[in-house]
Amino acid sequence: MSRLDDTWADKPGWWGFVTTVDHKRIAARYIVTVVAMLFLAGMLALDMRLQLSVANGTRMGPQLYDESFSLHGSTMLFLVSVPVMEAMGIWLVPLMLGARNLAFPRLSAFSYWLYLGGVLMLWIPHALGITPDLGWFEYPPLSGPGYAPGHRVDIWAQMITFTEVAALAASVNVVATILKMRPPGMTLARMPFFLWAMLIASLMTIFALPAVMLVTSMLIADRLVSTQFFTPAGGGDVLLFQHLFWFFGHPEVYIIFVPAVGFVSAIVEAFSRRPLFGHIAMVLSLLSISVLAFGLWVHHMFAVGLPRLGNDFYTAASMAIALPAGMQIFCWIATIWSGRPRFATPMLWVIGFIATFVIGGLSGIMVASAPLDLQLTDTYFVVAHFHYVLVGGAIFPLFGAFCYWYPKATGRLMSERWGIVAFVLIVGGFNLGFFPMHILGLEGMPRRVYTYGPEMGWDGLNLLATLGSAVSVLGGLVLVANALVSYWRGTPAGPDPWGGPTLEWAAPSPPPPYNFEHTPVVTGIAPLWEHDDLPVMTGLNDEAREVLVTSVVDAVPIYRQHSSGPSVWPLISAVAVSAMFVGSIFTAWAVIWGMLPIAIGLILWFWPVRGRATSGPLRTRAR
Amino acid sequence: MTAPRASRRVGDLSGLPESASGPRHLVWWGNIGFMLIEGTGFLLAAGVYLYLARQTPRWPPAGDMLPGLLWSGIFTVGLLASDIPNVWLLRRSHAKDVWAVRYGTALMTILGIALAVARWFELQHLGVRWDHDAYGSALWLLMVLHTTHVITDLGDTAVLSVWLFTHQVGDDQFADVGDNANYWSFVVLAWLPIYLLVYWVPRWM
Amino acid sequence: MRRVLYVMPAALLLFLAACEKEARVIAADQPQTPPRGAQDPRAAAYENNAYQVSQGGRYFTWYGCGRCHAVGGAGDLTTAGARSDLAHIYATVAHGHTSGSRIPSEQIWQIAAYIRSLPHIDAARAHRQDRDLRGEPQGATWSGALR
Amino acid sequence: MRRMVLLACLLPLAACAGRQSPLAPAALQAEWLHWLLMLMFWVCGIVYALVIALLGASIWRGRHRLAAKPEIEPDDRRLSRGLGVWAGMIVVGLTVLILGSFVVERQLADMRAHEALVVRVTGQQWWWRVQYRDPAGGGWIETANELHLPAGRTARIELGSVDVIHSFWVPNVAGKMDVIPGRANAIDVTPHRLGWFRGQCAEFCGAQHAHMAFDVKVDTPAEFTRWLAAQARPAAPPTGAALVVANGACASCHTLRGTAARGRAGPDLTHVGGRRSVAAGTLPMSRGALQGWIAQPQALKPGTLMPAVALSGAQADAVAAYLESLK
Repeated sequence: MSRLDDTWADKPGWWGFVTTVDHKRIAARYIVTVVAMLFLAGMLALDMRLQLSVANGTRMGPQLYDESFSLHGSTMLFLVSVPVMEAMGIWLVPLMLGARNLAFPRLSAFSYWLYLGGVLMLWIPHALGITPDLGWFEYPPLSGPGYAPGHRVDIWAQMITFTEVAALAASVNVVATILKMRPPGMTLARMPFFLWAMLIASLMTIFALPAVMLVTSMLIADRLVSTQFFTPAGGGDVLLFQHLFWFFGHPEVYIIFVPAVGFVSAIVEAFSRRPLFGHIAMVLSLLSISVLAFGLWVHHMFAVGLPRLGNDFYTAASMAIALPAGMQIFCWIATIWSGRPRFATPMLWVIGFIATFVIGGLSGIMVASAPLDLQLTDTYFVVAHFHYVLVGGAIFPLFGAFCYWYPKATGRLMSERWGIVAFVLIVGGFNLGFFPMHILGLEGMPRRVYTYGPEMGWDGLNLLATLGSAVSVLGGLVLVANALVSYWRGTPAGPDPWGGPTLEWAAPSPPPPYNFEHTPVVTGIAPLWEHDDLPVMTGLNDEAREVLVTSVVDAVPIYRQHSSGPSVWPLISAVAVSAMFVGSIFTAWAVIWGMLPIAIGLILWFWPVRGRATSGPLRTRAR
Repeated sequence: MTAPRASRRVGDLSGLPESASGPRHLVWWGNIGFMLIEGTGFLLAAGVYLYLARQTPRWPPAGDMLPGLLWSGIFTVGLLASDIPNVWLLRRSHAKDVWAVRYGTALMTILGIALAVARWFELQHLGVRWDHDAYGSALWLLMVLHTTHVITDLGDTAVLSVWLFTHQVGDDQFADVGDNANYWSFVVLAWLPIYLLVYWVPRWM
Repeated sequence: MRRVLYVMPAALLLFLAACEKEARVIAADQPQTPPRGAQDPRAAAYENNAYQVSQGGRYFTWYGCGRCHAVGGAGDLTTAGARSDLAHIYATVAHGHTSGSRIPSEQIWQIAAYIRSLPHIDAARAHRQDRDLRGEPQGATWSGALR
Repeated sequence: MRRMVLLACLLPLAACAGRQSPLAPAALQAEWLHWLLMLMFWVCGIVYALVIALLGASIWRGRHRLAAKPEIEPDDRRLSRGLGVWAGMIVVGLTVLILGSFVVERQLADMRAHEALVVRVTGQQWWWRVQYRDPAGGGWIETANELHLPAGRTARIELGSVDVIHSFWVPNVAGKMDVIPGRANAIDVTPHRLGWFRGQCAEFCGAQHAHMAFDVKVDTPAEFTRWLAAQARPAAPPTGAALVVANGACASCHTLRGTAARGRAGPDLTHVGGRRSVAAGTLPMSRGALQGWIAQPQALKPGTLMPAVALSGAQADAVAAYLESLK
């Protein structure tokens, strides 16, 4: 036992902090950073709401308002929503698999450092007054060299490259871990639904994110080395940017939503005290969503004047997503219906999620209609729609997941009473604040306007929206305060406070650096409900970091894989990559010279530590 | 449930090997993951090229020279030929042949350098600059993307070769050589559609 | 973490240098008077600011300056920015052209800053920017949007 | 559910407000879209009510069934049948909505009259150039930030952009259409209800995206013909202190037909006094608004490309009075 501790523990102090490859520590710092970003983005949102709550508001001028919504959108999508889902995967996947770490431990450390690079890339310039000000999409030619002087656009574009490389690294890691490191007996058919969700979201990430990296690189090339991709006068096309951006942008929504589906399913299952109803139907609907999601991007471009036939196809395809999504809603409700539900805070979040997200889903059907979208797109109706989908559909489940797994991560329970207060404030405030925006949109209020005249009659509902948002932000503060206080004062939770069905509840709370003393063996879909005692296999090395690798379909043990230990090279490589990205804003040569330190960092990272050669021309010769 | 859960031993893993080769190895899957990412990038870049070609009445636009066939031909033939020793190296890595992986990676490094030189001349004969028009930009996008892959795999092979000559080779390193060989095959395969796009599509259109 | 902290000041310095260049002056307090000689402190605020330079570029085409002062043409201004200071260029625009007297002071500041920036912009970049702005009005003879 | 009822109550209320609202259609296109919106609203509203009812029932049912011991193999046969029924309902609902959407798409496409009135609208940062074919001559009659359309006749609005992407949107008349540099888009509208409406740019286009609006007037055909003939006439020549409009700073960007002012960068001012608003919907038209706009454009519309022009008090008065007189 203590030998395992010695093998897996990080060095104490700051050196341990920078070198750790413990997936739990990495996920924790991801989540702390995300919470900070969420707070900042929320403050920006509140600031914008204050500006809009009265007609001809004077709190902000156009420049500040444009910076605020650009920063809010970019932060929420690239620095909060996607990373937090990756973070939950990094934290939870090995625990739910009964594994000791992720497949590529150093890659997850690298992923976090690069993500942090993206955070600094956006927010340090903001502190210096160099804020991207063209929205979270930055369409050319507005973002091209002719209309966006200076480096604001470049900063935005490179921030995306940072976060996308980080997300891709995390996704490859999660996919390899889920496919190759499942415990003995956990065949694909017995895989918990959350892992399916994480697997599918990660695969979607792998196919979707290259598009945005490509398109932002093309934009930077247009600005830096004068390529002509997006200038009509040079044979380029401004819509090319939109096609590529939305080829990523639409799946992006599902990359955020699919893990949330996993959270909801895990919570519903645990608190209804029965396995998820329709497990196979749920997996199939996720798979169909993930495939459909790549065929829908044009529905973000109905107003650009593409051929009608194409619009008809994309209308039908977009609406078709309502079928799998609707079936999932039914499966959750049916699980609660036929279960023995207990309504603790995580379950309340699920109820809040269903009540809120379904509104977003239904307004999504409205905007999926090509002709009707021409009235709704780029208005506050769409603002309401995607906040219902992203906040109601992803952030609410995330908060539920946070309450559900908090005792596992910290060993303490959060206060139920304050949990309910936060729930009521956030869900109530959100609906109060965002529902009126549907009506504002139907009254003709366009998006991204920094002010409006009193003659438009939009001020009453805008004031209501501001009040609701403020209540919601207050609830968010209560949630975070509850988490902070409970960290020190909460009731000790024990390993399994909720009586959960999946393997993470068999580990101590908080889990030790090696997670599980022995490798669990799985015999069904809800392993902890099937036996009171946990069947395990012994034999993984206690004195060296080892993980078990099993076969992809049947999870039959194949071999014991050496797992990389702590290393500073992921950090140094990330710093080198950051230097290259930052430099590339100023000169194209940075890309070439910047490769050198990156190469050195990567070589040392992957340098296998073994004895010197005793054969061959370069063998060490005995003295 | 606050008490730690009791466990029951049903088997032992200590008899398992410490490595495997091919798809049974963990790293193979990471490698595939990155190939998928980069493959998607290639596909999208090819999409960009075709999209821009469709937007323009003439491709290449009037006045632009067609890319030269000589050096690209040399590069293409050389690249295809380099996959023969590469596949041999992959097989020898599965057989855990120390001599073969050492000299094989050295050979692949030399071939890689030769190909990089050919690529350098190829880039001189593309006939258009990236900042001339959208055709030039799309062309260079594909070329830069592929060249980056050639160079990174060359660097990887060279470092691997140096390591193999100077260290005792373990099972995981044979797997690394296998993954590196797979990656080179990926670089070779990715080039064929790009070659058609860059050199033949403008001639046929 | 400490290493990251070392990196941050370096990044900060890098950006601080860029700060002045990035400021967006969108306000009503703009100069209504010509520069007071070569030492006018306002000159730097225009010359070193990417937004002002870019606005100058737009007005340069709007007023049709490009017809005589096209790159490579007889009136090529590429080196003019290196030869003269902003005050001198301002005076040339305002008094050396018949239509110059009509251009409001603020815009001449911007146009002069743009001309000052020309020596630092390579030809490909100038060409690329020009293509982005191709559809915009170019003097009184401009016939419409780029379609 | 309560929110849905609330919305249902608010919808008719909103309908009387809208000078810029899809809920108060004034053209055939907008009528069809409004019909589709209502179809969607009711189908989606019923579905939402159903989901909430099911959720509420399952919570109600479960409130006293709490048990610590989980059920590992529950009997799900009835629920599975329920899932099948549910999926069937979704398919039926989607079919209705997709068909509704297709029908409206076809209706919009079929509404192209053979002889449409062609209007050219060009977006630029941050105002709209509007051009009509001169029925007498064949040249173009130009105005800005105000679109007049005859009732009962289909107009084809050809959209172009000189700089960045904008979006042309008059919700009472039709859905939006993006205005994209390098692309020729067009939108057909067949207005039938007389009155003033408002349009606004709907695609973020830079600092003053918020102040890129325009007024739309649906006239009777006779009124429209009279208006167009009036627009075709040149401006009354300026006199006295107002001469600066034709000879001074204004003329380098603005055109006043019939005078020496021939600039092309800013809006045509030939009949500016007859328009409803100043600076693309920023202020209602009045002499004071014109005066303020000329003196302090950056204060009223920060970032606008209209410069502050140094004019004496008397000049400014004369210019504003002159411009206001240009009906």
